[in-house]
Formats: sequence, structure tokens, C-alpha cells
Amino acid sequence: MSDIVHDDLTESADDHDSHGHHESTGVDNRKLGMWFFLSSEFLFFGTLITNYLLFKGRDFGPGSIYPVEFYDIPFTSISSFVLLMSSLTMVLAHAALVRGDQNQTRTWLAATGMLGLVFVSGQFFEFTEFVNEGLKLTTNPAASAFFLLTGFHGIHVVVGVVLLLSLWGKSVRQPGGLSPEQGLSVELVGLYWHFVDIIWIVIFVVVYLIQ
Amino acid sequence: MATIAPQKIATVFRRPEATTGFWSWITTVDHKKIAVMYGYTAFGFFIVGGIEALLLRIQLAGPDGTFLTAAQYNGLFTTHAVTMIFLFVMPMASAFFNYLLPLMLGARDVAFPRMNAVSYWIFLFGGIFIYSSLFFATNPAPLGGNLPGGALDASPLGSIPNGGWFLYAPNSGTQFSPGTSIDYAALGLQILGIASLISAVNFIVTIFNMRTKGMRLLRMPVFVWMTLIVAFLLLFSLPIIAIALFMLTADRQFGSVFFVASSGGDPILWQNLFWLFGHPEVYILILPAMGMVSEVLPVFSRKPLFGYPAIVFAGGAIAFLGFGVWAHHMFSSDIPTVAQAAFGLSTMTIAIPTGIKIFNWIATIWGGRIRLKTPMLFSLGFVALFVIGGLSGVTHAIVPSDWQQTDTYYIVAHFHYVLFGGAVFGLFSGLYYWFPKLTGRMYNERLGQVHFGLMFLGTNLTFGPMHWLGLQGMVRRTWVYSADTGLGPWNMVVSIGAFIIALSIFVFMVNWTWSKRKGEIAPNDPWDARTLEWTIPSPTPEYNFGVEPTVTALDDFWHQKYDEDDEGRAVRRPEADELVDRLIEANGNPTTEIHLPAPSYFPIIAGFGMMLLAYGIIYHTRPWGIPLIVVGILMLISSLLGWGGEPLEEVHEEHLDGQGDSDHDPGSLDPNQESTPRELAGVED
Amino acid sequence: MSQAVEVHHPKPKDYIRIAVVLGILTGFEIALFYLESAVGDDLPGWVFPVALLSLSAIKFLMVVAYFMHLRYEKPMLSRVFSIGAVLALSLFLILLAISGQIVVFG
Amino acid sequence: MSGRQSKRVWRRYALLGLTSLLLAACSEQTLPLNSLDPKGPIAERIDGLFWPVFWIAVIVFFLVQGALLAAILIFRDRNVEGQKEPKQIHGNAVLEVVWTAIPTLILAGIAVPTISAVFDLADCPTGAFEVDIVGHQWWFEYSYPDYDITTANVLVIPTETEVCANMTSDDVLHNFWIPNLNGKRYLVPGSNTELRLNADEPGEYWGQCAEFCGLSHAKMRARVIALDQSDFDLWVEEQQEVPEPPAEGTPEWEGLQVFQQAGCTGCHVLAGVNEPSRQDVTVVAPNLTHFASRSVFAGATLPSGFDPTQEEREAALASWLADPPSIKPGSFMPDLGLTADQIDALIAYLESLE
Repeated sequence: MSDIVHDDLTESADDHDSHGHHESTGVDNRKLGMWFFLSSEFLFFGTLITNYLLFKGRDFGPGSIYPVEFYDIPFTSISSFVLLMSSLTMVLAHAALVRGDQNQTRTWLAATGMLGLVFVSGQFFEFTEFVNEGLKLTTNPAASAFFLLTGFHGIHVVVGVVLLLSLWGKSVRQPGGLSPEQGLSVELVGLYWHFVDIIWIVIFVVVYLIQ
Repeated sequence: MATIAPQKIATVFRRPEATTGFWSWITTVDHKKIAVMYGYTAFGFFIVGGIEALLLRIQLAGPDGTFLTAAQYNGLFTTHAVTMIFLFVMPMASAFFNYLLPLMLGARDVAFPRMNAVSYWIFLFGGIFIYSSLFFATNPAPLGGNLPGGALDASPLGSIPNGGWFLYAPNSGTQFSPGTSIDYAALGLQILGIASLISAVNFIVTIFNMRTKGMRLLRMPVFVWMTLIVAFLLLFSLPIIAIALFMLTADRQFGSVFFVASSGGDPILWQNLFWLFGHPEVYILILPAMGMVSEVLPVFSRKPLFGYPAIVFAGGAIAFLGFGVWAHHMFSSDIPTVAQAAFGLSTMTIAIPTGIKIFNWIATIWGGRIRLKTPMLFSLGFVALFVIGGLSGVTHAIVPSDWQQTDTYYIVAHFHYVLFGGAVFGLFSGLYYWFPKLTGRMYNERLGQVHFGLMFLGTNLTFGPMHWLGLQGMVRRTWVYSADTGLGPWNMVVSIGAFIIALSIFVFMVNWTWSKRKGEIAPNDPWDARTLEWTIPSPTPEYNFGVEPTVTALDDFWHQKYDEDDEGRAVRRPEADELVDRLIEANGNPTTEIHLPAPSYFPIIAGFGMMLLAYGIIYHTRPWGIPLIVVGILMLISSLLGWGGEPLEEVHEEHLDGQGDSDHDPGSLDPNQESTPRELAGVED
Repeated sequence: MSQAVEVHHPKPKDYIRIAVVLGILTGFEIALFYLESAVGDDLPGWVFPVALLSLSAIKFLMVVAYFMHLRYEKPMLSRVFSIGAVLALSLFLILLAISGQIVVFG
Repeated sequence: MSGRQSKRVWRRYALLGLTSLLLAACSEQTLPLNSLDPKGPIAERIDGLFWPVFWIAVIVFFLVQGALLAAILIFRDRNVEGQKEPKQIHGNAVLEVVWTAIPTLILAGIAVPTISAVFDLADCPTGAFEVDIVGHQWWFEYSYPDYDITTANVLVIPTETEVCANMTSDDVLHNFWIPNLNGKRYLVPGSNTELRLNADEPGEYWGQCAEFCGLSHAKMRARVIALDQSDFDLWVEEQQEVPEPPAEGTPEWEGLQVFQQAGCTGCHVLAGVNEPSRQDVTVVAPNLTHFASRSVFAGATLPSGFDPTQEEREAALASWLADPPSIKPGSFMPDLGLTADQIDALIAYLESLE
């Protein structure tokens, strides 16, 4: 914490103020709030990943089955790649908006949302497969932890898709496209989206690839 | 003044317009009104939790008590803890944060006023949700178990959550707690956690971003610092309990087996996760009180806080270390020896920053000119009692001693000295200190001192003997003890003490109610104080500051009033009285138009939707369960969208002095953003 | 949103380059997975986890630095973000350590 | 005003002092669960760790509270004209260092013996006398793997012997605590924990489940009886015998009929009655083979008192058999609706099971 303080001790809080009352740190309230929220999200996912790691190696007695026996690595690799690329389209959408290119913004926002949907559908398919093959939430704690972790991540993706599509809807509906201020919303949704992506980067390796 | 012009906006509801009366409270986004609602709600729950404590103490006054049944007792000790922690101390602290943060920082509101209102309503409905278990929950005996007479516990008291606030697995699982009462506790805590997480983000951003000109971080009052630290603790500890509660709810409702030992689940994992949150939670409860005491002691000693940076740093250190000591709640549990030793050591280190605070406080009053007014008495009481709690805390860091002490009344004594003698005394100190600010009137000093005297006596009579009882072998959470254990006499003393505390609280309520209406009109700066909230009229005007203050030092207001002579003694500047009057005058009569965030219906709808969602989850197997979930989610989404759809402020011709403020759920979208003057101003920068 | 900050942003081309690198790193990860299945027994047990974790850490940092443009923001935001990351990492490593013992001895 | 004020403060502290005096005076009472009354080497080691820390705490307490009180008394506002304002002192770096360093040193001093005790007391020594403890809602089951004995509520151990309890739980968390002999330790379902016990003298030591374990947590109590090695050997012999069935027509025989017909055998095991081989039985209730040899029953809650007479014992047993859930709410032993005659017969039978 003292590091955060340091910035502020050396520069006066009112350096950037010309008039009225604005952000003492020079970072928009919403953006600052978003970064703190994302920082806190590490603890959410940290707990879930830890659960999985704790249970994945335990012995649940004879005849028990483990999520690792069900993984379809080629399939998950593709959906991981899809999510990774959606981060690219997201950042392109934001870059286009900064340039003032409303058309491209619209396209890339839609593309990001679509890629997100593809990822979620893939996860839905994966879950269905697992359940059909006999791995259920109720099977054992390792299975419970797997479903809760990936499910919780999946819900994050769904929320992101909803946000993206509603932004896209606005950019289509509004005559001049997104306003510069809505650029901040795009930026915030982008931060959230990239965060969901980096969490998957970790999950992909820690849960799926490390044996 | 707030200009509220009706305007046509495409929202579900017409914009609320009331500025007084019932609807103004329901729709308010004013941090002061929200604070008042937090305060009264929290105090209401304090009375409930207190009555629960008295019932427990009646039962335990003598051996083999028959006043309560086992089910009632187990329910009452659970809800007593939940109520006092989550529904009293935390929201009461939140009331202070809400009221004081903007005032101490020189701001017109918090960073996200509507999120602030959402926090309050979610908290309120969360509390109602937990207590609705009285009427809706069930608490049958575990499968195969028999209750006296073969019947369920008939009274409503028998149906409240009864697994302890810690909800230890596997007792909290469906096998051993088959009814719905545990679900009420788990989901209720989840809801309260969401409310706190939202406020944590809000407070952090407020503190970082809403400081007035010149208010550098190290010029902020200690109370603001402690708020910041608490908000960080909430931000990083709540996610852990949120996931743990998700896991418990999933176990109970959807058949996962995280904590079901017979399926390979791990009950100790619950303990780890719970205390990873639970220990920082202790500091969440005590740090706000430490902040208030750090404000009160200097004012009533007429000296600056001794070692301001040390006190701030110690607060940060306590918070940081607080994350690394959770396993000391589990010394007799199934953790390896090396971990026991390591956590014993880390626990001991907490005593160091705590000591720094205590010593600095004593140094603050040392050499001062101590006025023993009620707020000061409570602050001094805080220091005295907290020292006892801190010292007994060190004795449980001695791991083998803790093997004897844990789960006995010795622990109960320890944390009540910290949380009642500490946190609650601090909160009362604050309530008396800022009473004139809130109401514009003075409380009755004599009654205040009677309150303090009774409460100090009652606290020591209640919690002092508990040390002894614990060492003599009285185990916690037992609804009866046998006369043979010889624990009877001291239990009687404890119970008498509890009623003395109750009496003192009654005195407080009389004082408050009477003084609020009939008390003397408070002078502008009744305590000759040091911080910005005393430079504005009392009660605080809706816009807080008529003129945005500029600060040049820590305790800026004091330095404006006082100079130092050659010896370093404070000397009141001749123009001080005039200055105070002028400041109050200017702040009470703004020359420019001030735009305030407009009230909104959506926060209360969001809070209500959250509660419906929770009911829906508990009863998802009933035909009306799923519809309830859907309605709850729809209410949540529609209120978030609706709230995104209404501008924070009404549209103005010209932007004169916009509220530094933007209010959005992070990630929610705002189609009318361009109409918000503040945002335009932001772009101009 | 300050325009002054936006100026430093990479061009779309740069983003695509970064994405290509990310894709290649993902390819490496998958390759490592199959390599471990094939020759894992001949190497010490820590080699593959360490390699995989390093690759994912690099990807993680690239996304954070460029796509979330944390590199171009005020340092304060990096600190805000890393508090959560570091805290989560250290707490859960400790938790894994003490619980791991339970598995070993229990 | 200020004079009266200070008197009040004094009175408060005087009262506090009085309270602590009373505290000391009452310690003569019989306190069977007193953790400050060690009766074995392990408890003594813990006790030896507690007191020095306690006295250090007392010294710190008086220093800090003394300073606080002195500050209040010396520097209170006397409310006189012309009283000078205080010097505006903002802090002192040297003092900060001092009051950081001194507690650190004290804590370091405390830490050394603590850590060594943690490691010394942690693991059972090899070759210790082994017992298995299983926690049930709401009673403790004890078995002796080396002697093929299973009993409940009363744990019998030899004196001056390192006893190693291997513990687990059948349902929820429990916590086994015999304050005179050692600190407490959890019983965790699905895993094993160890607790060492060692008693110097023969005697009866009281205990209590310390972790909240559901409705009747308060009634989950325990007794440890320590016997000299020779007495212990006798006890083992006695416990290994299978009791003779009572002669037909006697009250005991009638009790046995009730035992077999009223449903008791559905949960309770009794060697020679419904236990062909001990291993096959799933334990849901205490093994009653040598019921009469145990000083307490019903989760060690009955009979109460230190030295109950046979009449008191039988009265307690009658009340327990008549309505168990009223004594232990949630009890898995139901109210079987026994008549007074049946209860008398059962008591006669059970009390014959020495």
C-alpha cells in the first residue's frame, strides 16, 4: 500500500485540477473502481483454483473418476484459442473507437461478442459431454471443484457477452455511433473482458495442461 | 442548492422528486441520508442482537438452565454473532464512513452515490432475509435424531440458523442440518457480503479520487485512513468467503460434495477458507473504531495525534499481517505442526503494530489538556479495554496454551474485550462526538457519562469473569453446564453484568431521543475540533460544502485557529472566532449553483431483487422457486439498466460547479452519458 | 479518458503481432502437454509444470500490459492490480502448503 | 466537575480490582474441568508456558493502564482561568523505535519456549499405549486395538504412561478435551488426528467436547479414569470377559428380554447377546457389554455429582431410559415408550453387566 501512497506524496493532489472537483489521482472514478474490482476478482478465482488443486490429486476410493480423465485437450485448446483471439478483437474495437472509426468499432464489438458466445457454447458442450460420460457435480469434490471453477468463469464470460452486445446495440442504434464518453464504457468492458481472458490463460494451464 | 427539474427520460419510472418525507429516504442517494439509514438500521439490529445476548445469559445464569431449549440456544448464539458482526458493527461503521468520508475529504458526495444506496438496500434486505428465517425456515433434527416429545421445536426461535456464525462443515451440510435455516444464514451472509464489497470499491475510489484541493494522502484524518484500510480488507477478504459460501450453498442445494466427508470432501478446507476471511474480518470490525478514537483523543486533549504516520502505518501493518494469521483459529484442528508454529509466530507479530497504536494514543493524551466529555470517556475506555483484549490475545498466540483455551469462554472474553470493549466503545465515542454534527444539537452530558459508567462497569463484569470461566473449563456454545463443574457463581455475575450493559444502552437511547429534539442548540464548532466536517453548519447541509475547501496541512482547521508560541504551546489566533463564523457562513450559503446527484428508485429495487433471488435459490425445488429466481434477476437487471438509463444529475444549461462524480456499476452501460455535465467536463480536461 | 494517454497506444498492427505471439505461445503450451505425455517419464517431474506455468505467465503479462494497456497507464493502476494478484498467489500458496501436508500425512 | 470526575474514574478501577480479588478467592472450589490444574506431564508443560506469559501480560497491563490513568489524572483539564494550552508535540522518532523494539523483544522471548513446546508436544512418541477414539453425535467411543475392547463415555488409561489417542469422527467435527491432562484436539471425519494423554496419579478426570457439534453439543462430555498399571490390567481382564447370560426368571433375565424385544439391539452391541464377531457391527450407539463398569453414561452426562450413590445412579438411568431426547435433544436414541416395569427390569439387567 505504501507504494500507492508514494505517487501521491510527491505530487500534490490538486496538480491536475484546473476547476471544479475532479479525480485526485487523475484516473476516472469508474476506471479506478474497475481496476480495484478486478484486483479483488483475483481472490475469487484464486479460491476456486485452489479448491480444484486441493482436490484433484486426492484419492476418493476405488472406482472413483477424476475430471482429468475426461479432458479433451484438442477441443479445449481450440476454445482457449477462441477466447484469446476475442481479446484481440476487443482491443481492436477500442482502438477503432479511439481513432473515431465507428464502423470498425461496431464490427469488432460484434466479433468479440460472437467469439465469447463460441467459447461459452464450447463450455456448455464440454459440460454436457462430461455429464453424459458420468462426471457430475455430485461425483466427488474434484468434480465439484472443476464444475464450480469453470462454471464461475463461464458466468463471467456470459456477463461479458451481455455487456458487449448491449454496447454493440447502442453503436448500431445511435445515429452517430458510440459517443466519446461511451468510449470509457468500451474501455471498461474491455478491461473486464481481458481479465476474463487472463484468468482462462491460467485455468487452461493449471487445470487442463499440467498433469 | 440542488436543482431538481422534472424531465422526460425514457426510464421505467418517473424520476423521484421528493426531497423530504418517506420517499426522499427511499430514493435518496445522499451519503448523509444513507448514513443515517445505516445508523438506525444497525442500531435496531444492535438491540435485537443485545436481546439475544440477554436471553442467552438468562439461560446460562445458573447451571442446567431450562429457560431455552437446545435448538433455541444454538439458534440464538448463532444469530447473536451474525447480528452483531454483520448487522451491527459493520453497518454502523459504514454509517460513519458514509457520513464522514466526504466531509473529511472536502467532497460533496462519495464517488458512486447510487452504488452507495444500492449497498444500503442490499444490506437491509440481507438482514431482513436472515431474520425472516424466524417465520419461514425449518430446523428438523438430523435424520434419525429425536427431539423431546418427538416434535419439532415449535417456537419461531427454534427455526433460526443454528450452525454457529462460522457454519463449520460438515455440521452445516444437509446431512446434519437438514432444514432450511442454514441456507438462510449462508445466503444471507452472501448478500451482506455483496453489499460490503460494493461499498468497499466505492469507499476506496472516494478516498483516492474525491479529495479536495491539497488533501494529500498523508493529510487525511486517521479515520479516513482506517476506512481505506478497512475497504482494502473487505475488497480482498470478502471474495474468499463468497466462494466458500457458494460452495456451501452448492453442497446444500445442488448436491456438490466439497464438505461432505463421506464423499471425500474436506471439512478443514471450510475452516481455512472461513478464517482466511474471518480473521481480516476482525480487523474490519476494529479498525473503524481505532480511526474514531484517533480523531477523538487529540481533540479532547487539545494536542495533535502523536505519531500520525506511525499510527497510519501500524493500521496498514495490522491489516497486512491480518491476512497471514488465519490458522490460529485452528490450532487444535488438523493442521501440521510446522504450520502451527509459523502461525503462532505471525500471530504474535500482530501485537507489535497494535502496541504502537496504544502507545501513541497514550502519548497523545500525555501532556494534553484532557476534557473528560462523554466521547473522550468512551475513547479512553476503548484504550483501557482494548489493552486487555490485546494482552489476552497474546496468550493464545502461545500455541500450546491455545490448545487449552480455544473453544472456551476465555476466547469469548478475549474477543468481547476487543469487539465490545473495543469496537463498540469506539462506535459510541463516535456517536457522541459527531452527534452535534448530525443533529445540530448537543446530547445530555450527564446522561452520557452515566451511560459510560454503567457500560464500563457492565463490560468488565460481563466479560472479565469469562476469562476465568474459560480457564476453569467452560466450553463455548453449550446451552447447559452441569452444577458439578463449579461454574455457576461466575456465570451469575456475567449475567448480571449483561443486564447492566443493557441498562446503559437504555440510558443512551433516552439521551439520543431526547437530545435530538430537545437538546441545546450546538455551537458551530463545539469541540474546538481539527477536521473539515466542523467548518460547515450543523446539521450538514445537503451539499456539504458551500465553498470547496483547500487544505494545506494535516488538521488544517486547527492550524487556522491556533498558532504555536515559542514554547510550542497552542495559542488561539485572535481572529479564530471570526474565522470559524465566516467559514460556517460561507459554507452555509453557497454563491454558485451546486448540482447534486438526483434520487433514484432503482437502488431499493435492486436490493429487493437480490432478496427474492435468495429466496428463489432456497426454494428452487418448489414450483414457485424458479419464478422467484427469474423475478429477482429481472429486478436486478432492470434496475441496473434503468439506473444506467437515468442520468446521475439532471441536465443543466451551463456547467458551473459539477459534482465530481460518476456513478455506474463497473461495466454497466450508460446510453445517456453525454448528457451528464460532469462527463463533459471530464473530456475537456 | 485522457487523450494524452491514448497517443502512446500501439497501432492495430501491433495488437495483431501481439496476438500472433500469444497464439504461438499457446501452441507451445499444447505441444508441451503432448510432449509430456510422450517423454514425461524421462525428465524430472517439475520440468513441464514449470515450463507451462512460465508460458502462461508470459501470456498473462502480455495481455495485461498491452491489451489492458497497463503499460501505458499510471503506475498506480499496476500497483492496484498487482496487490490482488500477489495477495491471492501468496495466500493460496500458503493454503496449498498447509493443506498439502494433510494429504501427505493424513 | 473535574474532581468528581476523577473520583468516578477511581471508583471504576477500584471495582475492577475488587473483581479480580474475588476471582482469586473463589479458586478453591472444586473445578473438575480446570485447565490450570495440570495432572500430568503434558498439561504441566502447557501450564508452565501459560503462567510466565500471564505474568508478563499482567505487568504490561499495569504499566499501560497505569500510564493511561496517570495521564488522565495529571493532565485533565482543571477548567481554571489562564491554564496554559498544551505543547503541540507531533511525535518522537526515538520513542516510536523504543516502543516497537521492546514488544518485539518480549515477543521473541516468548516465542522460543512456545515453538519448542509446540514441537515437543506435537507427535505421539513411538511405542505409546494406543487407544482409538471415535466421535459420535453425542458421545465418545473408545477402543483398545491391542486388547480388543470397545467401550464408551469412560476412557480408562494406565497412569504414568504415554497414551496416544488416534482420533476420528463418525459424523461432524468434535473436539476431545480433558483439561487436566492436555489441551484439546479435533476429531475430523475422514481423517485422523492424534492426542497425547498422560496422567501422573490414579483418578477421574473430566472432559467435554469443545467443538460445536449440533443440538446436544453441551451434553457431549467425557471421563478419563486413570488406574495404576495393576488395576488397569485387572480392568482389561474384566472387559475382555463375555458376561454370563442371566438365569431365567430373574429380574436381570427379564431385563434381557426387554433389551432384545424393545429395539435396543438395533443400535447397541452387547457381547454374548447380539455380537457374534465384533468387526461386523456398524456402531451407531455405545457398546454396552460392560455397562455397569462405567461410572457415567448418556454422553457422560449422567449420573451427575462426584460420587453418586447406586440409588442416584439408578434414578438417572431410569430418567434416561424413559425419555432420552429430553436429556439429549436430537438424540439418536428414541423414546421407546417403555413402561416403568420394563425400565426397572432393564436397569436390573444393565447394572449386572460388570
